[in-house]
Amino acid sequence: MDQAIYFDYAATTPTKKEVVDEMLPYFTTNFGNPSSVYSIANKSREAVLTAREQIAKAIHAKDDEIFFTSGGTEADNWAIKGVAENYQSKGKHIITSKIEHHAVLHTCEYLEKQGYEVTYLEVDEDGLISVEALKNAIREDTILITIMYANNEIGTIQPIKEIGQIAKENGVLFHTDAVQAIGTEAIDVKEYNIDLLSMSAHKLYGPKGIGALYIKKGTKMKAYIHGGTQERRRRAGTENVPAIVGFGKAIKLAYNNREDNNKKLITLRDKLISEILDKVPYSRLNGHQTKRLANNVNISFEFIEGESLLIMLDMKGICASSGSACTSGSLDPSHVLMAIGLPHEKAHGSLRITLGDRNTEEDVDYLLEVLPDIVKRLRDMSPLYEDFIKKS
Amino acid sequence: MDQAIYFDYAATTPTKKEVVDEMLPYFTTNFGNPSSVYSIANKSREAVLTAREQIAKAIHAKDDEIFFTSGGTEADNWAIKGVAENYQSKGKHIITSKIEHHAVLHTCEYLEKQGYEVTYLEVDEDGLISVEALKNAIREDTILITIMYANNEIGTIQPIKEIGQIAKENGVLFHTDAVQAIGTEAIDVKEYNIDLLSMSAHKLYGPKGIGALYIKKGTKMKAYIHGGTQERRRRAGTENVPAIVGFGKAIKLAYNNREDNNKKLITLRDKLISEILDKVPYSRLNGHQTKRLANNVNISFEFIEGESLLIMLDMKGICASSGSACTSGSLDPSHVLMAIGLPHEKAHGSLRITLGDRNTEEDVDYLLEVLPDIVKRLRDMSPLYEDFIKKS
Amino acid sequence: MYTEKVMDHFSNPRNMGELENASGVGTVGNAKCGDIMRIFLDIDNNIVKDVRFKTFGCGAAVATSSIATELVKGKTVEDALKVTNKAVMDALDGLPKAKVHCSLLAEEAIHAALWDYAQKNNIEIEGLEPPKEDIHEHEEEDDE
Ligand SMILES: Cc1ncc(COP(=O)(O)O)c(C=O)c1O
Ligand SMILES: Cc1ncc(COP(=O)(O)O)c(C=O)c1O
Ligand code: FES
Ligand code: FES
Repeated sequence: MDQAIYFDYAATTPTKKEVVDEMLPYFTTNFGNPSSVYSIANKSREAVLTAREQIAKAIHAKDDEIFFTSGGTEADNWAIKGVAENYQSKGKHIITSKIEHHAVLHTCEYLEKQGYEVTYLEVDEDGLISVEALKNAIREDTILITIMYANNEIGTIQPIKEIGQIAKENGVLFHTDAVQAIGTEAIDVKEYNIDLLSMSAHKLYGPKGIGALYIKKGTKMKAYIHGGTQERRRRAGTENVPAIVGFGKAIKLAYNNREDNNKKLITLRDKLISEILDKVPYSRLNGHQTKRLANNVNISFEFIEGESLLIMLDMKGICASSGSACTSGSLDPSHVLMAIGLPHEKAHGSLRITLGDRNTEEDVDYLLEVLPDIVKRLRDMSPLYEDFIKKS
Repeated sequence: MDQAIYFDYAATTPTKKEVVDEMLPYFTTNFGNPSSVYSIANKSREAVLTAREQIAKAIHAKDDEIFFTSGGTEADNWAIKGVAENYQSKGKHIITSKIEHHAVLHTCEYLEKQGYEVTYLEVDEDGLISVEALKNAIREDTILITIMYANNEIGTIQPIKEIGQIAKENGVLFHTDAVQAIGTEAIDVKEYNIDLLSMSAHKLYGPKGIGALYIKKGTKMKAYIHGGTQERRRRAGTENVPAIVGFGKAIKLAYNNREDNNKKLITLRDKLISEILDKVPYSRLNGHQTKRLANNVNISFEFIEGESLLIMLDMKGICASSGSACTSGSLDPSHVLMAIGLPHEKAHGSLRITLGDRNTEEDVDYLLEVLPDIVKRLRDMSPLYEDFIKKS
Repeated sequence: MYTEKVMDHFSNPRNMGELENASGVGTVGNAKCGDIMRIFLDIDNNIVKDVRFKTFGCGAAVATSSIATELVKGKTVEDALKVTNKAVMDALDGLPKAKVHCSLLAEEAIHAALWDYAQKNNIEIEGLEPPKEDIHEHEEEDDE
């Protein structure tokens, strides 16, 4: 990617070279359909088995609890619509939070139109749900709690273990969208009482277009995409063998080096946070200080707008992201920043920096060098800032 | 794939080297998320646009009528469930055929459980539906005709233009599963009045895990997979950029060389058909003689069972497929072979050979050399053949 | 998919063919799901002296027939009766889950041939039941 410094690993990651190399033979040489009888298809079949094992191991699941999907979005759709459909005789109430990814939120909204009831839990100013509020929200007809593991914008990590405990005690299924957590967090689906968990490979240096849903043994879940008998009749469609192989390899690499990687990320993250807050007035950190993904920095700068900030950073060769409405493709700024209580203007002026394997301390220093000037330039342009200065 | 001769191109194709080469930069270099603001994501965005154009051009559609999916199965699910959901106020009746792919049939069966009514049209002994029967099946409340372009087992090509005409005259939407036809057949969605058309890249030397649904402008179709705003809000999930690029390249290559490729395939196909029928007694061709995919050979051998045949061929280094129950993973032999009127035992003894770019005349000669002996050996082992010989 | 043993018995089936004037012949299976197995037994002095098979079925069906003939050859009628589908599978180092039913066919075919022998000779073999009509179904994997 030219000379640009990539700081948007939460949007997507480059596929690691070792991962691509592992995938390549499955495009042109071992390309057989795993469902075929002849022996050359054994290689595809075995490759899928190996990847399934690698993924299961990473989250302490059993191999036959892993079902491949086309990504995190499909996994979320399947988990939620699947429980809704297969447990509707028990009830039609679902609990989620206000800061879920759209793959969860829009699926819940879709279900509301189908006659389901959804409770959207509030979060506090750090982005944490309240376990008390969760307990109170559970009803006789609650069939599912779906709360994300860690938030993609502000990096806040939810009290997953407590949520799993509450779900279990109340006989309610627990789904978690772990798309952002997987690869950096230590996840144990058994210990945490997770019934369903969504993953996506392209967030952990694997390929795009492949994900998985963990489905705890014994959960009633029928296919969401109907057709052939693949994935033990639960997900039809010719298996995406190269991508599955890449997913397996990527997750293995991630968990083999998790602690070292995280140490490095956290150092860079904390340096960025403290120095930005220090160097730029009227800025604040979004998300929890410690219950936070190792690679996430999210800071709001008052009086400026995110898209303009991103373009100026881009002109300096820096790739980042924002919760501004102008970048969101929708009318409103980030629903996550609104939910943690930011007023519109502050939500607009947010900057998300998500770190990854290619980032160095020099990258961070460079960002720290150019950012304060850019913010200043935009503030000088801002009528809001003018008003503020005049008032004070 | 070692030295094996691959004759199962209808199951999946190897990804062409040129296609893989085109994909590679999008894994590690131009890996940006197309939804991002910064300029390095332009490359991903533009690559997706180009592929969309290439695909649209191949079927004479407009760019904004192409929506990427994770494969042919998802496209079929979306097309059928989408029409069902979005047109239910008009009616709940769907017409399909008995020889559709399971991605269509099982989706229709699912909808039957949801209160829809489905008419499964019979086919004649060549696998063709009757347009008269189709006309008669249309009712006031019919919302969709879904008939496959060409069959994956017996290669029969349906009278798509007539079906489109009938659908149009009756104000009913027409979906066609063109997964097997695309790449070898000349398809014009406008001329044929097709409203929805499913495609899958891995059947035309593109990668697995990517497909598309053509949705004619003006068709009411909401998202089936909910989440982000990708694919103009109709298909959520981070775009699978490398696979999309590969799909575009593959379809372009296929249509640039379609006529030459087909000529070669048809020569090999017709040689195989005539010589097998000639050399092996008690054998018959399945599917239509001329309204047939350029690369499809499907022959039944009485008194023998398909899986054993496939294993023996495999031991000779030949990869092929069968409609036998023992290979189908389900209770019955191929529903397609049953629908064209084969009795169970004959359906069991079917062999499908599907040709592709790596096949040569020598491959065909080799198959013709080993096949008759293998059939003979299996017949010597067969109690059914014993009974037949004793009776006659 | 298959073990080496299965492939060996598939590619070099033992005792394939017919026996003229067999003491007992048993045919089991159901053309509907693809499998028909026929076993010919030559029994002399209560000992299986010779055995042949013919099979219409998958690789596993052929291999199980082949190994079953080896397992019963030379055994007494009583011991031949004890050749179960599990013994057949073990002798083949296992079968894929979806193919377990094919090994049942071998057990049933032997029983049917023994039954035929018993009928022809008007004797009763302890523990032998008359062959069932449809001996098995392909079990579908349940999705919990
Ligand atoms: C928390 C979260 N959930 C779901 C998704 C969707 O994943 P995918 O784009 O692989 O469908 C994403 C990323 O886009 C995410 O960050
Ligand atoms: C006619 C037909 N429709 C649909 C499909 C499903 O496509 P995919 O495996 O890409 O999901 C296939 C191939 O498996 C097919 O041959
Ligand atoms: S100001 Fe232009 S999109 Fe917000
Ligand atoms: S004989 Fe049909 S599966 Fe074994």
